[in-house]
Amino acid sequence: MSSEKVMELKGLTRAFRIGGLLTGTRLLAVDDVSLTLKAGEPAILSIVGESGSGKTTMARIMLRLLEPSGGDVYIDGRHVFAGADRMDSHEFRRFVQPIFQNPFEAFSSRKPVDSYLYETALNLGAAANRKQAREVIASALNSVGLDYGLVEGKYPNQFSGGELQRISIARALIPNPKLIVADEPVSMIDASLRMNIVNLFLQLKNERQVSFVYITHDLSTAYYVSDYIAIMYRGNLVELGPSDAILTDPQHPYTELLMDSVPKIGEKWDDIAVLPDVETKEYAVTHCKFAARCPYVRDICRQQRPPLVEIGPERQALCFRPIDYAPQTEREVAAAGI
Amino acid sequence: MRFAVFLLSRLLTYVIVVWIGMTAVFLVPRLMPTDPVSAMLGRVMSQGAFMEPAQVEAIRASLTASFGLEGTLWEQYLGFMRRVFITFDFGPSLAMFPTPVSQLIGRALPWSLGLLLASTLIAWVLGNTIGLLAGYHRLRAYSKFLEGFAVLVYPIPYYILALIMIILFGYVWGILPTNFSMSPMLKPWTLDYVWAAIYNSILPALSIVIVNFGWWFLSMKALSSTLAEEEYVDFAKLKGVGEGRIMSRYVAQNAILPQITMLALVLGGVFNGALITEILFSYPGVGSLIYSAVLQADYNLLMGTISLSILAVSTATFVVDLIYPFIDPRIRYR
Amino acid sequence: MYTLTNVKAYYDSPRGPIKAVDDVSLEIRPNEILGIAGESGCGKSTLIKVIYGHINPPLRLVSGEIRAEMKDNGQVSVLSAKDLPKVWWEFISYVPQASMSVLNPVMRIENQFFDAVSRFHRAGNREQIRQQVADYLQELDLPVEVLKAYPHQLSGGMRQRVLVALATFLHPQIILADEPTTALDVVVQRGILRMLTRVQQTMGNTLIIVSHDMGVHYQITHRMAIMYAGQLVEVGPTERIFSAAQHPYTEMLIKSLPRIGDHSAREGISGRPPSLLDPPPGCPFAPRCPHAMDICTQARPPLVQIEDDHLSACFLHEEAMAAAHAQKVGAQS
Amino acid sequence: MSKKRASLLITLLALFAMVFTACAPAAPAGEGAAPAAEGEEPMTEVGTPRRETLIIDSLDGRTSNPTQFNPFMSGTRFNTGYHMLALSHLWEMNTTTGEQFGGMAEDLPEPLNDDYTHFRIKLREDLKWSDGQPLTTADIGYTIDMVLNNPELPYNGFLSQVIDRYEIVDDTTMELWTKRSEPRLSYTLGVTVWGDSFYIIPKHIFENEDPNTFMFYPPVTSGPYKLNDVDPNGNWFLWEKREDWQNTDVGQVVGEPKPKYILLRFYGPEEQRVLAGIEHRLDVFTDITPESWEILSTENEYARAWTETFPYAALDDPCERGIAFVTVTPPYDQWQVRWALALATDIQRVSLSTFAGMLRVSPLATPPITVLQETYHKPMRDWLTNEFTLPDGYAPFDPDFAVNIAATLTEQGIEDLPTDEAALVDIFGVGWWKHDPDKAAELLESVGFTRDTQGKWLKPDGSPWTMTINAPANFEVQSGRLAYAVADVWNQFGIDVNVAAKEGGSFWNDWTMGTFEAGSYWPGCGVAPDIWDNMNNEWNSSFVVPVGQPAPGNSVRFSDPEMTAILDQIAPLTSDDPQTVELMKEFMKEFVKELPWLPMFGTSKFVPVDTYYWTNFPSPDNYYEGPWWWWSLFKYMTPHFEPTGR
Amino acid sequence: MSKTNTRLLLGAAILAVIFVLGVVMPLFAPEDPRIWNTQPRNLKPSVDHLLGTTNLGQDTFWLLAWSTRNSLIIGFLVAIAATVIGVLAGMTAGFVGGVVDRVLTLLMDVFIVVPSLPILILLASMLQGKASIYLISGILIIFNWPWPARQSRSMALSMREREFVNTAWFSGEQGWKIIIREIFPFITAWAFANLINTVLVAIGAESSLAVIGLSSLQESTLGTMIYWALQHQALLGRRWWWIGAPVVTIVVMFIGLFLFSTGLSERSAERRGR
Repeated sequence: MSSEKVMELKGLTRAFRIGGLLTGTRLLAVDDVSLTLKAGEPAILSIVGESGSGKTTMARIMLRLLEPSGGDVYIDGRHVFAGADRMDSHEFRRFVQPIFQNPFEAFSSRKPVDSYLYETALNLGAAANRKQAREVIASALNSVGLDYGLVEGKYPNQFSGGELQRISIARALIPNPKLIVADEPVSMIDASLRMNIVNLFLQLKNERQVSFVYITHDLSTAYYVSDYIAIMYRGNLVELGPSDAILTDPQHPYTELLMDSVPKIGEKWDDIAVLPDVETKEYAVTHCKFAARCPYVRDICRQQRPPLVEIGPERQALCFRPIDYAPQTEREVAAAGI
Repeated sequence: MRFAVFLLSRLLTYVIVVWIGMTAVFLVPRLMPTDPVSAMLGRVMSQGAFMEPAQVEAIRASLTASFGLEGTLWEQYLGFMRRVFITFDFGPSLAMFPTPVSQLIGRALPWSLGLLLASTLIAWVLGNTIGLLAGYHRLRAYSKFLEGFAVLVYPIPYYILALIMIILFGYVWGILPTNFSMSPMLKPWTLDYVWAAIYNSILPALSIVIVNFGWWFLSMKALSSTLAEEEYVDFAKLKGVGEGRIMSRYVAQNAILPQITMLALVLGGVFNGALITEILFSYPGVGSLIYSAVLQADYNLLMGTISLSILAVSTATFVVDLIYPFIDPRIRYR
Repeated sequence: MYTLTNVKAYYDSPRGPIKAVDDVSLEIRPNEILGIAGESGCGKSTLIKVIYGHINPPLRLVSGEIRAEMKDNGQVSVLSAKDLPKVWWEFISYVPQASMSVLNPVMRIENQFFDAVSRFHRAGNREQIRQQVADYLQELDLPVEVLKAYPHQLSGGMRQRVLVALATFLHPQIILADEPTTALDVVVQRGILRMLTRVQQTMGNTLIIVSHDMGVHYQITHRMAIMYAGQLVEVGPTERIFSAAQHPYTEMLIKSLPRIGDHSAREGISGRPPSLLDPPPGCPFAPRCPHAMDICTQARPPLVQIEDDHLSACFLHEEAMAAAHAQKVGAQS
Repeated sequence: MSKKRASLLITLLALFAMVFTACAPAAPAGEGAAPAAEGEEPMTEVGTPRRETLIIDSLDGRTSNPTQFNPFMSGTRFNTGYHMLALSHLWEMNTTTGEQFGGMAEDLPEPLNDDYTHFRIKLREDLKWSDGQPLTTADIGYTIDMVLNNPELPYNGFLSQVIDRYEIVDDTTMELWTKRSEPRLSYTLGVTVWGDSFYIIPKHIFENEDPNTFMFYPPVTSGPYKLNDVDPNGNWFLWEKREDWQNTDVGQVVGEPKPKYILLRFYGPEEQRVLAGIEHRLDVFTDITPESWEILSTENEYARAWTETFPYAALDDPCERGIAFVTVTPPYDQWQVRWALALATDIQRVSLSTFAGMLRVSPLATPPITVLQETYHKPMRDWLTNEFTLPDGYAPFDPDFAVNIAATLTEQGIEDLPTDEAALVDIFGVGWWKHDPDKAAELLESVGFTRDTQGKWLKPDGSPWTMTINAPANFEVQSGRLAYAVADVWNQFGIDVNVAAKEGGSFWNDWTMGTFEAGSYWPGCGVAPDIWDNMNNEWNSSFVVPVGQPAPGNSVRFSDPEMTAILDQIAPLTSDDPQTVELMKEFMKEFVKELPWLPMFGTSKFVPVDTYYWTNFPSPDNYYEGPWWWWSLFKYMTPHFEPTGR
Repeated sequence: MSKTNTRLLLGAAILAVIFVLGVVMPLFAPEDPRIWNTQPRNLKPSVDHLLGTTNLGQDTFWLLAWSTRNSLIIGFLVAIAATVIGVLAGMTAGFVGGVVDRVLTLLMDVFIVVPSLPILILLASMLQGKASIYLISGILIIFNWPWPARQSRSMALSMREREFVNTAWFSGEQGWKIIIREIFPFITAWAFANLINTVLVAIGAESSLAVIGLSSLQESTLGTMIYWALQHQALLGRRWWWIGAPVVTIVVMFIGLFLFSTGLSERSAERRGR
């Protein structure tokens, strides 16, 4: 591996226009996010946030399906979108593979599912001919607990969602990628079967040395599976750190709220949560986007944008509270080192 | 402000579309093998008069001048565009020289408009209402029967359908006039005059209604039977909302959107007149004007009528785009 | 107040009946929150339909009895399944899944509101109803402006709160909520669940909530029914279900959930639920059950009382074994 | 479900079939359709008493500019009754004899010199315009001045070529000098066939107007009728008899017109016109198909065709139909090719396909109308049969056409056909060229044509012989059908023939420009024994211009010195000179040698009338005029019509 | 399930009959039925002449078979060409985007806005000389491609967003392969339905042109058959077998195509539902 970083995001920004050509408002779906996933030990990084937090936009940028409006994305230390050392698409696809949210959407209903497996194996250099490909595929299916014979020649509607998602993962494994970006891979899957998929990630991380970016709104599976967690809110990365640290000691008030809201077993809710009324407004504010809902809010939160504060080893939070609401004169752009 | 920008860009497309359409209108008749001047000469000479070649050329020049066909194609084009966009004057009709085209259209247009507006709207309302019922009750027998009827009537060539109606209504039963005639006793726009106009238009209108009904019915039925399966319709049932209200507010209001778009297009087409209807019922509308323009290679008249319908249809689509957000709250000016 | 006795409700399909609700008996009590849990395709949504009395082809009530007691001004009338549509919204109401598609996209919220409630407001014209609705929304901390809005102008959470308000406006005695928070974020979900429980507490009526999320059940329900392949496999107080689940399926369901702060390995339930068209003979869970015995593939375990108010259907319980045996003997003699 | 659906469809189909057959036996009682109740005066749709109104089919269809009556504007319509009833001419022609007589003029023009360039014209006394003003030579003078002084008027070109100057002697006398010798001045400025463009206009109205823009509405008329009202939509024109009809040429020549009102009415396509006829809403038809006549005759017992028996049509229309070629375009520039096409034509089949055999054949360049058939066809029949041969001695003429087609028709169930040959020749014509494909093939092969394996003809250069026949679309139904019928037989013969149905504009454009191969045109016209005017126009080689330039005459662009020489020989002769006809026969002999166009049939016009309200229409038994309702001469028929009193 | 099959089967059966009539029967025609006066005129239907003879001495049944064949040729030629051109243009616009998209979209809009009938009449009258059925088809194609183009453009735009397209990209597939293997299978079903509709539109348009005498009148199509029958007053003259044959054939053909296409769409809807 040539680089120390499997993946790096620098000041990543993505704006969408809503409304007319000249008058539309700009919506920052991803607002100045920096993140690094180090090489060496494979890791699972969870990006957690509610819908509209920008996590899916980020996933699509990491997968090259969307171009950023600002900032850079590096995979294996090389530019993804621009630059002389730009990774070509062939290399990119051997290095990074996706798992999509809806397994039924991820495969065309008009094609046998295994055709994707063959295409992947033959196109991305995992196999030289169909016979070899068959072996590669069979082994990939094996690692996700499926038998080639059960998959061969079948169409997506002949599988359950869980099975399809496994096939999806098997396909992603075929080129032996270093990074798999999984965008809400279990949200369409029955709760009782989710753990099977999530456990696969853990297993593959260890067996196949694959790193994962696991994008989810489900904090409990994120905690269960990941080494690092990034919490997103309205396009901002509000908190980042090792999963244990974040969950035992959340620093951002939003992380707290999120954790409180997970319906846990063995611990009942007491208080009443504050729900936002009009969500889109928050994208446009220049101060802290969480200020309106924050129980610890002070005046400064409504005036300034909070800095990304280093609060510990590999930990950052986008909040004034850890620095005692000290106003920032110069904004520190902290490159998070994980 | 957002609206203004939308309006502006939409207006630009509108103008470009109209411009391209008009240019085509200008060019197509000029590609016709017929030269109206020669045609006129031919007609004069076929009636027995004969002339020396020099004389023929003299007449040719004077006809060319009086028909506004002088100059290069480009000069004619500029003149044409000026006329279309600035004065909307298409010059004199060639076959009915020197009656101005605008006057001919002006005389024919009210008839076409009256006939087609009324019959189109009636067909639209009927087709959509019955189509809605049939689509909502798509499993019931009457729905299938109506669909069968529509499928059966819709493909009958219009000419045949109209002739059958003429024979039945005008001849076998003798209850409706089979072609257009207004008595000179009637003063324009008195009650009797209007009544006579309506009476004269019943049969052509009915034939249009029957044919269009099939189309509206079939499309509405398809739309509403899909919509009847929407979750919000189900939920409305669970809310205990009455069937009538479900049909009107939940199914119809959603199904009607594409139908309104189509209606606008069709209403724009009203300016074309109804060609075959008008020929068959000797109805004095734009359709028969277009037909006679083609028969007589009447450039100016052709360009006038076709320009009018291009303008009308593109204006109709333009207007639909503008009013659509009022009909469908989900749509914003993009 | 509302009982289902041996209810079978099947969908007719060309390939035979789909046994979505297969011999379910359930008692629904006043002033409780009853949770119905199970994987997708286990028939829980159909059960809700049956309870609601929304039984239209191809769904068919094959056998069994539905008996509801409706209290109206102190009088009690008894309703059967086919009477229910007449008292929808007034006696029994329904909160659908929080999807965009349950609301008519081209109608303002208030009109959709009125459609449901106006026919029951004997006293009062439109203006008065509007006022009452507005007051009620305020009571539930909802902005009154939503009434003027179109569905697409509201967030998913807001839409769902409006639907809850809609369903509870007439103070029905039973509220059915079918996956009311699926596809919503946890924070919003929490708010909505709070709202539902608050309403239930104030009105003292019955809330039946269907969810595949055991966490949700744990948080708000009083009693739970676990459904599998069209049958109830366990019914009991929520506390007891979570502390001492009796059925292996329930147990696995609970165990499959990760908990924050607990990194121990968790396993999902392997295999997939059986087809309702052609369920396996015997216990439908047997193919996936780690404790499956021979008998499980031959006979269907009856739902038997294990403890006070706690029922389970599994041959691991002696009571069940005995009951099955008795049945068999009875059949032989 | 499936059975239900299928049975539903079958029921609906049956229903449709019923509707369909319901309209087939549409045969209401002929009289029942009369519009009025018992005892009540029947009224027309325009509010005139039906028994005082004659309703005539409008030939031109709907008129979009119904209030344009300035006769010198190019877009003015005349078949709306205008020139039939309201415009008098100086000279008119009797359609039964083909002789001209004075209309507004007292007599034919009196030549004052031997060159025929100076004439005296005398008007009738007491002529008046419909507004009561006297109609005098001043009006004629004004008309000439106005046309000559306004070069934009389309008629200017012609008139300025003819008229040099005039002098008014008194109110009824004037003298006229022409620019060229005009032995037939009454032909040039008077009516021969349909009408004439020399319309006299009222000076007192026009002198205050710009003739280029003046619409002349309502028109002040010189004929016996004046305009009562028009449909603003152009579907009808109501003409009313002038109180002072004595002050018109018709009143003075024939007498009082009988119908108080004449309604020119356009009912729409042919189906509609036939239906109107069945319901007695139309008294005079202008031009329908034999099929329509068949329907009309069975549904309306009062309907009368021109002849009471087969062929029902009037056969004396003054232009004959056939296939014309541009004779400078190969391969039609060779007489062998033209003759081969003639011999490849099964004329009987063409006749049956075109008008079910109700046609009179003509091998000559002049129409086989009664007058001309007696003058040319019959006298030349012997020559055609016994003397005329192709250069190789082949005798192409078949005199037995009439007998043969009569036999075929009898076989098909046509009754009442005469049996003697002379009578059959009167109906079907003197004969035509043989149908001899072998001889045709021989002629073609003699000029290098070959046949491919499938029997298709190849041109001498080896390319397939394809031919496009121009045909009028939606007008002149006989010519249209003839084109298809000929294409049908020539296709059989192995030529790839394709019919181009052309709208009026491009049809005539092709004709004058010579931009066609073959066409169903009618360059053979004539009404009186002196057909020089027509023949000269069509065949004088001095009119030949290159293809692509408008031809002033001779549109087939045929140059033959002998034919032109004969025509030039006839030119200075007067009509009544016996040499005229004799020389014309020589011309015909030259013509058949070359066959520069292929005449086939005289024109059969189905011009039935309904005798329910009006009678005494002209007929072969009552032959005071020909049935040319749309001609200028119609006004001279109006005094003959009699109301039935119904 | 049963319902769909009924529709589909009934539609297919009707189409099969039409197909036999229009494609197979002409092969057995004893003579070219277009040629006039080969038979006695105006015979009523009998054993010798199943549908009688026309006023022009043609055998109506064989003429009908011949006409049906030509109408089918027009219908399918126009439908296939318009659909193919439309789909190609629409896909190009949708996938290439940018200027190409804008120009193509504008072109589609123009063709949709310009009233087709007058232009059609104009063109037909221009081409009258050589108005073979192929030229008529050509004119009809010009006016029928923009609708499928518009549709397939918007389909291309939405298909671009479909997740499995991304899966295919991550499977290492190239652009054009994605179009062929991923997008086309979805467009084909729709394109087929469009094709069937266009068949109807084309046959209908040709017959209306024919009725006013603007089609290729020497060729026999169902439209020109009606034209000649009307010209010879078959309707008023009660020669129902002549005028009725093409009309009933058009109606039946429409019903067949309608049943077939709705049956197909219902079946694919059912498939998706499963």
